[in-house]
Amino acid sequence: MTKRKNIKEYDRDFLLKLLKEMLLIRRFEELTGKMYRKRKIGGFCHLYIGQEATCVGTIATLDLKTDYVMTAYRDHGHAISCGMHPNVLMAELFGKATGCAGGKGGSMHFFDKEKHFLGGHGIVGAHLPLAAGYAFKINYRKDTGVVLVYFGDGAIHQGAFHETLNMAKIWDLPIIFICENNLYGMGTAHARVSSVTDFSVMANSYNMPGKQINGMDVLNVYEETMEYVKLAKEEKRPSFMEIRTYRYQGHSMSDPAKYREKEELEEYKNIDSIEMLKQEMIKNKLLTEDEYAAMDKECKDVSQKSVEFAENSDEPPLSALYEDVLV
Amino acid sequence: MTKRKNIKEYDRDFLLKLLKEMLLIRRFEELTGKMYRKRKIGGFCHLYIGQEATCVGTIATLDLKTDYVMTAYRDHGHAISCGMHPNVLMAELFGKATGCAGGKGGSMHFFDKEKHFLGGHGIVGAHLPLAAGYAFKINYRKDTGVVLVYFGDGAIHQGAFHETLNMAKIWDLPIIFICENNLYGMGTAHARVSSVTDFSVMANSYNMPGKQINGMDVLNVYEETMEYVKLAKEEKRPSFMEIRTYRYQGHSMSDPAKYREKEELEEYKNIDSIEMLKQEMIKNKLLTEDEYAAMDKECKDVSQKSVEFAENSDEPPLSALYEDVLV
Amino acid sequence: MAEITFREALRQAMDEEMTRDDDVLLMGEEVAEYNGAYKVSQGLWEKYGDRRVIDTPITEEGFTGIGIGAAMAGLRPIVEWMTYNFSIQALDQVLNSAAKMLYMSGGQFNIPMVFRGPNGPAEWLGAQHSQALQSYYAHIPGLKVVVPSTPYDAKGLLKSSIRDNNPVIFMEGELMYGWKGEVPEEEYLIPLGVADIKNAGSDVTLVVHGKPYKVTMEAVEILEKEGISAEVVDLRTIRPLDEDTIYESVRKTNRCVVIDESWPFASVGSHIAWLVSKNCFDDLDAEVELVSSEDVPMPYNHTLELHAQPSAEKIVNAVKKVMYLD
Amino acid sequence: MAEITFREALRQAMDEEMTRDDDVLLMGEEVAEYNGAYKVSQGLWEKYGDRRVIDTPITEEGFTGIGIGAAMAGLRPIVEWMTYNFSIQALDQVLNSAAKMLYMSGGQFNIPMVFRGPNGPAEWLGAQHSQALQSYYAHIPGLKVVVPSTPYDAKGLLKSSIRDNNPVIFMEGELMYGWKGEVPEEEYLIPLGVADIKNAGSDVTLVVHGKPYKVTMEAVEILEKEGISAEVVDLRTIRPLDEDTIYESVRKTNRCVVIDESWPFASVGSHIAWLVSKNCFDDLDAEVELVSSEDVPMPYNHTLELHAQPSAEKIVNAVKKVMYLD
Ligand SMILES: Cc1ncc(C[n+]2csc(CCOP(=O)(O)OP(=O)(O)O)c2C)c(N)n1
Ligand SMILES: Cc1ncc(C[n+]2csc(CCOP(=O)(O)OP(=O)(O)O)c2C)c(N)n1
Ligand SMILES: [Mg+2]
Ligand SMILES: [Mg+2]
Repeated sequence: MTKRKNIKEYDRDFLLKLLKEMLLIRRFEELTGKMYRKRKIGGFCHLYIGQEATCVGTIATLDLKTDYVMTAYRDHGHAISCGMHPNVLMAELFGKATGCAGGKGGSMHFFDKEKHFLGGHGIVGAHLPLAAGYAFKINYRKDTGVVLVYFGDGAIHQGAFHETLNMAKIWDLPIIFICENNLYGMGTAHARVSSVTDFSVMANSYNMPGKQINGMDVLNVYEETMEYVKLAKEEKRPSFMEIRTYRYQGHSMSDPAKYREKEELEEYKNIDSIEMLKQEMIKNKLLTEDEYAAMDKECKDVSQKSVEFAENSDEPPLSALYEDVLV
Repeated sequence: MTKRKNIKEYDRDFLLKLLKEMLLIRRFEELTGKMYRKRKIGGFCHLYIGQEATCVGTIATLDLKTDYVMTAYRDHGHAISCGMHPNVLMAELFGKATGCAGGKGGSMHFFDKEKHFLGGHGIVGAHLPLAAGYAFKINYRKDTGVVLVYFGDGAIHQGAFHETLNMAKIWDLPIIFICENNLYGMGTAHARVSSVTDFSVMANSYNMPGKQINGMDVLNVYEETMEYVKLAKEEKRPSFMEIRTYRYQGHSMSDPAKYREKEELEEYKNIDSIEMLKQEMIKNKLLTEDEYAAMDKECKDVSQKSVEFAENSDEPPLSALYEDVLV
Repeated sequence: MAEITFREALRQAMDEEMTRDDDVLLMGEEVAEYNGAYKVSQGLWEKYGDRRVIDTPITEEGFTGIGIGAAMAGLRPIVEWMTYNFSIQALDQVLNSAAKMLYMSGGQFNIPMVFRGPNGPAEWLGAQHSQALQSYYAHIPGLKVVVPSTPYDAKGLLKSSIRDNNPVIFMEGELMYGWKGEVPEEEYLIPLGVADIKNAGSDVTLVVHGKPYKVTMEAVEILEKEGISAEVVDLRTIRPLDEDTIYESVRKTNRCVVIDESWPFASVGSHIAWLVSKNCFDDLDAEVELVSSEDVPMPYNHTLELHAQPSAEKIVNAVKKVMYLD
Repeated sequence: MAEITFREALRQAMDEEMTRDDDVLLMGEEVAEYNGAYKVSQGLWEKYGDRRVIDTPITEEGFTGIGIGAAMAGLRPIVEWMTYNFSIQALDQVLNSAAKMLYMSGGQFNIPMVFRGPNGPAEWLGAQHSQALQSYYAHIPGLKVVVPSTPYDAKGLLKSSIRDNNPVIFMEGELMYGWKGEVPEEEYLIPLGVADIKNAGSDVTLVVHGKPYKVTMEAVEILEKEGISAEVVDLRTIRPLDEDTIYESVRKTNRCVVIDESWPFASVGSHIAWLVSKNCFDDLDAEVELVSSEDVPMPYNHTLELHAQPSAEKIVNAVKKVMYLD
């Protein structure tokens, strides 16, 4: 892993964008948790808090006019990073007709065709070939573009992962496979169910570049991803990244996360990606505490408004039950 | 790959056993092909001719009182190496009640519980976890023993392979995964559908020893396998071997094998495992041409008698259709 | 008799059988250290340790196949699927290996094991996590398929399933785990393949299995108030199917409604509805009605998802239809 | 009209649609350089090249998923499964991704593609390679399921399937590829969801789809000699099902036998038998009989395997039963 650029080499607006996006995700998710506890939201709801630098740093490398993003069920952060409005997300969580999937998808199935956010998928590992199908389309139509597909450490041993990497390589698909290793698949520490702990070695089996990177530093994530985005776009070379990160909450809203030590959580909170970027910007005079407070307030407001939007939206009509089965 | 021992270091009887076993498989298979063309045998029938050194050399390392063998649908050779009698195999091919599966299994599904031959499986890759289940049993019951499981180059990218290797490693299962790379999966040269051509690199993804070996020299196969058998039995370490070999016939009886060059076939016939061992033994005065001829005649006779046995056996009664669905 | 939950009944069944037979073991995602995603295996890992209660990676095809291989080798594994939604990843192993091994080996290798976990819709889970998949397993010769509806049945049937020498599919329900019911202290077994009359009645036969048992009993109450006496045949096992008990009831009531939370097409429910139509042809006073889930993927919105499933109201309406009261 | 094989009819359908629309492509094991395991794609790779006719590794889950993703992205892939036996490895992709994508995305992502290959028993293949799996696909809302029985139907239906904007399961038969039939030179399409009366008759309705069409027509001849006039309803599409055509026929004949080479339990066949029982309740003079495969895995022995499947004799017997002639 090469040392990343000095923060001063970055455009300040870009840094502010990253910071704000992470903060918006954090605040939106906090409110989501609150709404869940208020029973406004039901079912499986997987918060992304702690992992923000991953989706923000990777998706910042994209041009979503030509590029695509697909992920698993822990999808709120990626949706926001793709530019989806908190209103349609909160409405979806509330099961309302104004939600990004008309209230039919829920937390695990956010979608936005126009914004090139391809979901929100619930079967561990099963979305990896779907994402490769988009990369296949890019080549078939001679488009430019790259697909980023995300999955957890728990998905790394699923057959679908291995089958897809092989085909991505033999067909030169412009895709980056991004394992967000937050150390746990549900209650299972990854090392208990994996024969290797540096997943990036798996890229060798497919003659693909692979690397394990620190996912708590958004600029590091950005730079490391950019390298592979170029490979994909310029050389049609697929690649694999393991991003080390951490989720602060339980696996889903019903998980008290007793399987890990408090110290471990604290350790990660000490290198919280938002806090780290904030401090580095302040230190380098790229941000003031006041500016940060204003930004934070804005993120909270936007999130709060999304709740109001969701509350005031209608449920889908009963007839919707029978719609969208076939076109 | 280390150089194998000098042939003179081997016990002559052992060498004769290997030679005769390979020869028996060859003759049995030749006759099987003939019977197929006579329509005595139907369906998918995959001959093993050319690959004999693989099953003979690997299974020679085992003690089948404690060890087990499982393979895919190209299973005639492995069955013979496990000591199954040609009679019950030919009868099975003829669909007779005296067959090793009562005429219900056919070419792809030979089984012998007593001889620890665990089949004969038709879904590419799907038997790998089953074999691991036997290795699991060995540990669970604190038995000694090892499981050899075979599959083709076509199976190497199936999800089941990858899932199974990972669990074999995390649970310390005494099993050796043996990829018989005969260069083709049906009509597809392996390099056309695989991102790597040295499959043994895949072992790294599971923190397992792996190697690619020459499968046309039965003694080399024997020695290389023995090393891993020891690892499995003494250290409960699973491992992976890619054995390079070649099938002289088409994929199955209906395949004219037009997808490969005649020269390639000739090249392998020039290093035919039976011929090589025979010549090396003769050169080292461990065998005479006459002895070989007698051995060959015996193998032909045994094969011929298996046809008579099969011909003279009864079909299963109609009631058998409804038996063995449940116990 | 003690009132215990469905979850606890299942746990007791596994615990007792693991104590009784060292060959019984439990494997699946989160079954050990986490005590089960739905806490069904609570305490078992602590009691039996790593050897017999085993956490697996999220590789359904692989660990299911390892379970089947271990059963081939003579162990008696219980494979827990976190939910049946994920069992489809392992369906090939069940269909092509577990169910056929005995047959294609000419009777040599039986597969003494249980596959279990929650099946069917829960709440607010959306399309990929809310489906009732019994029709897929009931379709397969070579399996037994058990779907209990009460804690009492769950315990007795699971113990029998673990002792059975065939591959047994055992289907629970996330929303059922908290259901309570009386379960005796002393050991008991319930044989597979025997249905149970959960309510005696004379006007109509309701055939049900698994979770919709609850809405069926609600419907029975509503009907009772309207003077309609419904007999409830709870199948308990859908393969092998206790046809006699169904037909005996229908020959008495002359009317039948089948309830099944699967999708309707090519389902356990429509199959039974045909069996009754055929075998009670001369006894039926009306067509056999099926109350199934709607023929759509499951929506997330709660109002819609409730409408997608069988309800007491739908059952009452179907009964009225076959009684020509609508 | 030219007589061509079923295989050639399928090939023509794909060829014409690939010429018509650059977004149509074919992928699967051995479809390109080998011209297909059963030669259905003969010549297509030579004509359209690597970009549009693509050999895949033996990784059904993976390449099926890639096909579905490509369809999500707007292409129109045809995914060939070497046989449906292997499609179970990919069933999760069809059930949970292809069939549900439109619904769970609230109508945003449709999946315009075809899955095709041979389904059902061939000869001497044993348990793992001889199964008729239409019931699994017909069970799933969000799919269309097409099962042609003649070269003419195969071509017209495959062209419509390729143009359809939904995921379409298209089922052929290894033993059918050599069947011959008249197919016009000029282009034609057959709409999905419309059954076809393959033989007009008055005494009994035979409902069939796919390969057993042949033994059904043999049965019709035998019955004719005995003075029994059978009407044959060939479903062509089993999802959506053309119920009207079935019922219209049964309301005329008052008797019905359903033929389906699947296993019986929770099958397409038993579902249709129930639908007829229910919707023609007042018109039926006898119970609806089902001629299915026996409820056992497929044996290798040829005599046994023939007995395991529907036959003209079994159909004749079933007809005699519903006519009270047995
Ligand atoms: C095939 C399949 N098996 C099991 C599950 C249940 N499940 C949902 S999330 C999860 C853990 C996944 O962990 P990981 O991949 O590390 O992702 P994370 O939740 O940490 O983001 C499990 C077991 C599922 N959804 N799909
Ligand atoms: C899951 C699955 N897909 C496809 C097939 C059809 N099929 C049978 S053998 C074969 C080729 C396998 O090649 P390889 O693994 O190299 O073994 P070999 O035949 O060379 O011994 C294929 C595609 C199958 N049996 N199972
Ligand atoms: Mg994780
Ligand atoms: Mg091969």
